[in-house]
Amino acid sequence: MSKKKKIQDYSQDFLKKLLDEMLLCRRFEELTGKKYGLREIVGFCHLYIGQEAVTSGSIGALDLSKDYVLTGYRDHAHALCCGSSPNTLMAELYGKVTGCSRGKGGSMHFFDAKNHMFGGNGIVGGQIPVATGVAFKIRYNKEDGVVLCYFGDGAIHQGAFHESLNLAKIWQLPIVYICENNQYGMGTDYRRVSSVHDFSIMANSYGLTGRRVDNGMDVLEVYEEVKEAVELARKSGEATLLDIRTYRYKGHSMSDPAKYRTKEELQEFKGKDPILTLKSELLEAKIITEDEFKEMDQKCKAVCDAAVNFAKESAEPGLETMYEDILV
Amino acid sequence: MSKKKKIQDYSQDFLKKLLDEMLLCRRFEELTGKKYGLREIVGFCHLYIGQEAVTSGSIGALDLSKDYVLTGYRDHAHALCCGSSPNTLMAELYGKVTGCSRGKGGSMHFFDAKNHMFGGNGIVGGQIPVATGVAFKIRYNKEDGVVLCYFGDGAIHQGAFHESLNLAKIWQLPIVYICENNQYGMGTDYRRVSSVHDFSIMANSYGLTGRRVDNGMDVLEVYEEVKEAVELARKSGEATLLDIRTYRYKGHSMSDPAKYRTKEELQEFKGKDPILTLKSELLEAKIITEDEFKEMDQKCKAVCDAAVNFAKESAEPGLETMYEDILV
Amino acid sequence: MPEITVREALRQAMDEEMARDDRVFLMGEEVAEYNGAYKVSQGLWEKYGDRRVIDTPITEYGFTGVGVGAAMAGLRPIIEWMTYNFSAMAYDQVLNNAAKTLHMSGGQINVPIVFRGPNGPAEFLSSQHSQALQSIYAHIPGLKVVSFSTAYDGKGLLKTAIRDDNPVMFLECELMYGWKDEVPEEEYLIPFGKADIKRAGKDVTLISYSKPVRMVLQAAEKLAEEGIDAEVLDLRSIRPLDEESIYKSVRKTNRCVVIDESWPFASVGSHVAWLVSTNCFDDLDAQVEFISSEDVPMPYNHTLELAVQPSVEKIVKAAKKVLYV
Amino acid sequence: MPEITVREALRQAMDEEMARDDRVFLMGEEVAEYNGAYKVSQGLWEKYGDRRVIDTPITEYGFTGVGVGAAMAGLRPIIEWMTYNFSAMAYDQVLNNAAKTLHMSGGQINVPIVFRGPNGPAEFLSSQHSQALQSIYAHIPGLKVVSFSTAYDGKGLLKTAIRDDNPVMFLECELMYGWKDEVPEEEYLIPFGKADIKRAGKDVTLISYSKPVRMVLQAAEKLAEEGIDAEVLDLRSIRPLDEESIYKSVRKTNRCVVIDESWPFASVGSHVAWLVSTNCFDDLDAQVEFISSEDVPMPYNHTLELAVQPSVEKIVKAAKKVLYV
Ligand SMILES: Cc1ncc(C[n+]2csc(CCOP(=O)(O)OP(=O)(O)O)c2C)c(N)n1
Ligand SMILES: Cc1ncc(C[n+]2csc(CCOP(=O)(O)OP(=O)(O)O)c2C)c(N)n1
Ligand SMILES: [Mg+2]
Ligand SMILES: [Mg+2]
Repeated sequence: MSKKKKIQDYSQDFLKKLLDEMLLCRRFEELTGKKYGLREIVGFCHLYIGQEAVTSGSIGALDLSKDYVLTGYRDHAHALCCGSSPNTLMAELYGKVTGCSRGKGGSMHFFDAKNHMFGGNGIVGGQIPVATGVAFKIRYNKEDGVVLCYFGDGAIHQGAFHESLNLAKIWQLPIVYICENNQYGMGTDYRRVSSVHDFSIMANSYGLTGRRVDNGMDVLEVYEEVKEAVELARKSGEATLLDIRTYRYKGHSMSDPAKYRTKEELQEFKGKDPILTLKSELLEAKIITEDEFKEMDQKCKAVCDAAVNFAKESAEPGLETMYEDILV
Repeated sequence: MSKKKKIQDYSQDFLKKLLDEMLLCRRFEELTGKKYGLREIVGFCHLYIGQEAVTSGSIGALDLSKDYVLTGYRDHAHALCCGSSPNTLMAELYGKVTGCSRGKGGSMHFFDAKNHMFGGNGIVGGQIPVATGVAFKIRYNKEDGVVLCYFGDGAIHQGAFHESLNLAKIWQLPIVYICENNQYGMGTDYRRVSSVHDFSIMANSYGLTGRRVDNGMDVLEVYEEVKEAVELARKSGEATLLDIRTYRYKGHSMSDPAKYRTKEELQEFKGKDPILTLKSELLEAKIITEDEFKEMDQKCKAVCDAAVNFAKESAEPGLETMYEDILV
Repeated sequence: MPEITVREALRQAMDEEMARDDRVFLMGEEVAEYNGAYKVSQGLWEKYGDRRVIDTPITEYGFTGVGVGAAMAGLRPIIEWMTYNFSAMAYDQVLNNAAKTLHMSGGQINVPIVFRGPNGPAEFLSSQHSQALQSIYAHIPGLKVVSFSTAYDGKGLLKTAIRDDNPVMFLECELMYGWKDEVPEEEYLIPFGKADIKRAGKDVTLISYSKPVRMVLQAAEKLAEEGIDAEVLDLRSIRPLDEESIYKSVRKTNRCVVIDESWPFASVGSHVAWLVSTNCFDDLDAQVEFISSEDVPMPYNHTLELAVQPSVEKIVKAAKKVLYV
Repeated sequence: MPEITVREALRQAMDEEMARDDRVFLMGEEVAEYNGAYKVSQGLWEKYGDRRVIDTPITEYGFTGVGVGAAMAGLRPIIEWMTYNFSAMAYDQVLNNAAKTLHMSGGQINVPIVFRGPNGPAEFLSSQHSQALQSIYAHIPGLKVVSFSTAYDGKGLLKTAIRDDNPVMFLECELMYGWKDEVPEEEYLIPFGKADIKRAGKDVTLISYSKPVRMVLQAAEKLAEEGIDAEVLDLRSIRPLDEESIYKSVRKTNRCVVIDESWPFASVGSHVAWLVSTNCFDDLDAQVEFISSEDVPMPYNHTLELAVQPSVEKIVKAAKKVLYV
């Protein structure tokens, strides 16, 4: 059952911000993909294209002065939505010393401590207890924050998930567990490796609320569901598990031809594209015009081009930095 | 809802076997405790006294020519019910070369490969995937067997549990997961560290059947529940999770004074003692007489005394055995 | 003899052993329908089907333990970790069950299992995905630990691993999968515990294993140009270690450099360097040198990444140092 | 100065640091209401309550990761593993998060956390419960690894560990908790990276750390009866390692034995033995000897259990060997 309100019930600024942010994520990653093809960017690189509604809708429900975000290796959009500078992110992809992680982390390890983006973890499931620990700090300090912890449909089977939800419940930790269910863990259809196909029921094992968000391609659906969960966590320290259905248009990483799925399936989801969906709603409600959208898009592209320039012009880390950032 | 049949509906031999077996376990461990007090037996030693209905009732539902048993470190009764010789078990506790594990394993590592008792694991939760692997072998070889995998109320929170149940479901492995819920993990009341207090609901996360067995002190209750689960596994390769309520009369291990629980609670469970319960049922149904019971008990005690003599008279392993049993 | 890739050689080894013994099966993430993350199991699922080539969920602890249990019960699992980096999730199962069940059961139950997957740095993967973790396994009694530097050795050693009745840690390298060399069509096995002289020489012994061996051979060529005749010893199996061959070589050359791409501290490399130091004390004309990766997590930046690892230059320099030239 | 037990010294260290800094908390299995499986945290729960002394479910992976996250966010957790044997469940969190977050974040986020608990064999516990696992942690850059052999050192080093801004692996020993020595009432700290000469001598350097140091001192007394004057160096911190003090001692005595209760292969002990071998090559009058535990899982039988471990006799024999007597 949709919790989405009528489009007129949202502030126009908020709606435009969501659209702008999703566009920025999309353009940033398209350019990343292009530069990867030119071998300017290298390594494991997991694009988020298609899933933008999840980060924008969920992080849109946060107050990052007190809330936190932790995720896996498919982390570009999370950092962008937390407000990280596209320049430092692109520089990170280029392995430059001006990168958010000084060229040490690359695509999988975006961090932006100031904006409460706490990574960027390459071990499937490894971030789940860590994010739970950040929520522990909030409760310990009697702060008012909430943690969003993202992981994939593949990650949910890791023991780390089970252990963390139990801890979150018994200690009443303010955290929202978001399964970004893009339906594939690498080449594996989640149905092939999952006993149940609606992960939200797993919350019952921990006395927590679980909800499945069927249309995770709709940023406002995501926003409403996450907002409710964030409010619950903030108010009562009760965690929620969300199984958000989404889709990645690209392969798992740059080297994956994604032969395990049909063109039709891909097309079906492209038909529900989060950016196009919101755009047409805003056009219809006359909140933006086609020209304004184009302008917005041009600006996003320009920001991304500038980020590439920044990255290219930045210096490589010096050899001496090899021994830095290992111990404080 | 009790599945237990009328006492007359069970074969007398079967009922007497259960009583005899529980008595043997009880006397074996009482003697173990005594010898531990004399420092003839040493190390971590976890007595099962009070929980006998669980092993006898569950292993009573097996055919050990094709079925298997794996458990944790509280493993004396499991081995005895699998038919291991009290002599070799006692010798193991004495660290003798005639012990089931040649004096290398001690109390926590009883193994009896011939009788399909596959240990005896000291790492809480570690045996759960291993037992699942034994069930994998059964399915792989298209055999007819079933595995009983035992673990405690403390162990259920380990990620190993979650990962294993998912694997058992997606691969249709013939296994019964038995949570021996004696209500304490060491000094911790399970309610203090568990989000839910009825673990059987955790089966839902894996599309499996879960059942809580409220009176795990009654060997026939346990037998019926496990029999049903074993039949299901054997027939359809569908696993079951059982949360069996039981109680240990002694502390967690020999060094635990068990101050975390009340005398009243202990008394309450002693009032439901599995041996006394079955005994009085059999007396009432005139299946045994008081004299026959005494005789049975004398025989069990004699077997245990003989086991101690065997153990004491056995040789220590020679120094050269240190380098044995490390690689085949 | 046909030249084939390491990837193909490993695939052949598994294929032949699976054909030979129905108890052998392959299990891991993406090994079946996807043909392996690095395509090492290409075609095996098609040939052997769901029963014997099995995709798992991402649950390293769970499926590693399942492998151990299946092996205890008489099967002969090959467990693929997508990379050894992820094996850290399953370390307990290896340490406490695979390596110890034979011992804890007083010899009743052995664990014939092979753990395999790429180990050590590839390229551009940063610190969680570029770790050479052999030392934390080589530390454990009850395991065998095996590596290789050619397709030929890889095939022969993997077949031996699959037939071994003990747990074997089999170390591969992503960057080696495309390397090629001659592999005979006839069946062969390579025993564990035998190091291989990859280049005979008399002036200095260069000891290495796994991927760095190729670089060590290049360094030996460089040294040859300067008139230095290096012997290159490829350890292949680390546990059991062929101490005899090591000492024989060093007693001939009286100089030794050990090269290992893992971190230095408490490593396979420093252990071998120590063994040489103490057992050839009277034969050594110079201290033993040890080239490892730098003692740092791996950076993403490629210049740093390369600088962190052993290199031909570092090896040449170390060889000259022990030769006092 | 009052004599107190190691147990009490460690408790004091935690108590003082908790009193000093509200960000410090203790988390682990049975640390609170049960006062610790080995009673190291006796009384802390009563004093500091549920907020700061926290019992966990048996989920090493989970609560270790929670500790890491809490540390990343500014708290200063002390994570107690009931024993280091169980830390194998959490190895990934230590390797891939505790040790690497500072690096992966380019210096943005440090992880001030202490992992502590008993390590190494106690008595009669068989192979899963009697492991000295420091080598698999000492291998990892990004960690500090610290041990001690007296209550005095234990207290001073644990306080330093709690104040350190990096992840620290703090190694205790069950059998040492009851050991007693003098500990001042005034506050003191012991810096990392400083080995301690526990007995000065001139004939041979005996290097050890953790529980075996006491046995090494007994061996030194035995040697003294035979006129051999041994210097006993307690490394205390393993990472960072005080190489300077090691070499200084060996350059004085020209002989060295390293004693470590872990397995030999790729161990802290063999690494130190290697460092001495190569860095004191010109100073050594004999090969370096290394006494470790035997390369086997620990048997339950006590005779075997003792035979597996280092002993006064083995140390004396090794010392005499390097002295050629
Ligand atoms: C512990 C671990 N195992 C395996 C991998 C390799 N790996 C990286 S991503 C991935 C698939 C994860 O799928 P999912 O959780 O659905 O996330 P998605 O990539 O779809 O966002 C795998 C198997 C890893 N990084 N860590
Ligand atoms: C991984 C691991 N963590 C901790 C321990 C220490 N430990 C041994 S038994 C135990 C309590 C287990 O309780 P439960 O699972 O309820 O089993 P019970 O002892 O009640 O039979 C603990 C914490 C261990 N052996 N292994
Ligand atoms: Mg996915
Ligand atoms: Mg219990």
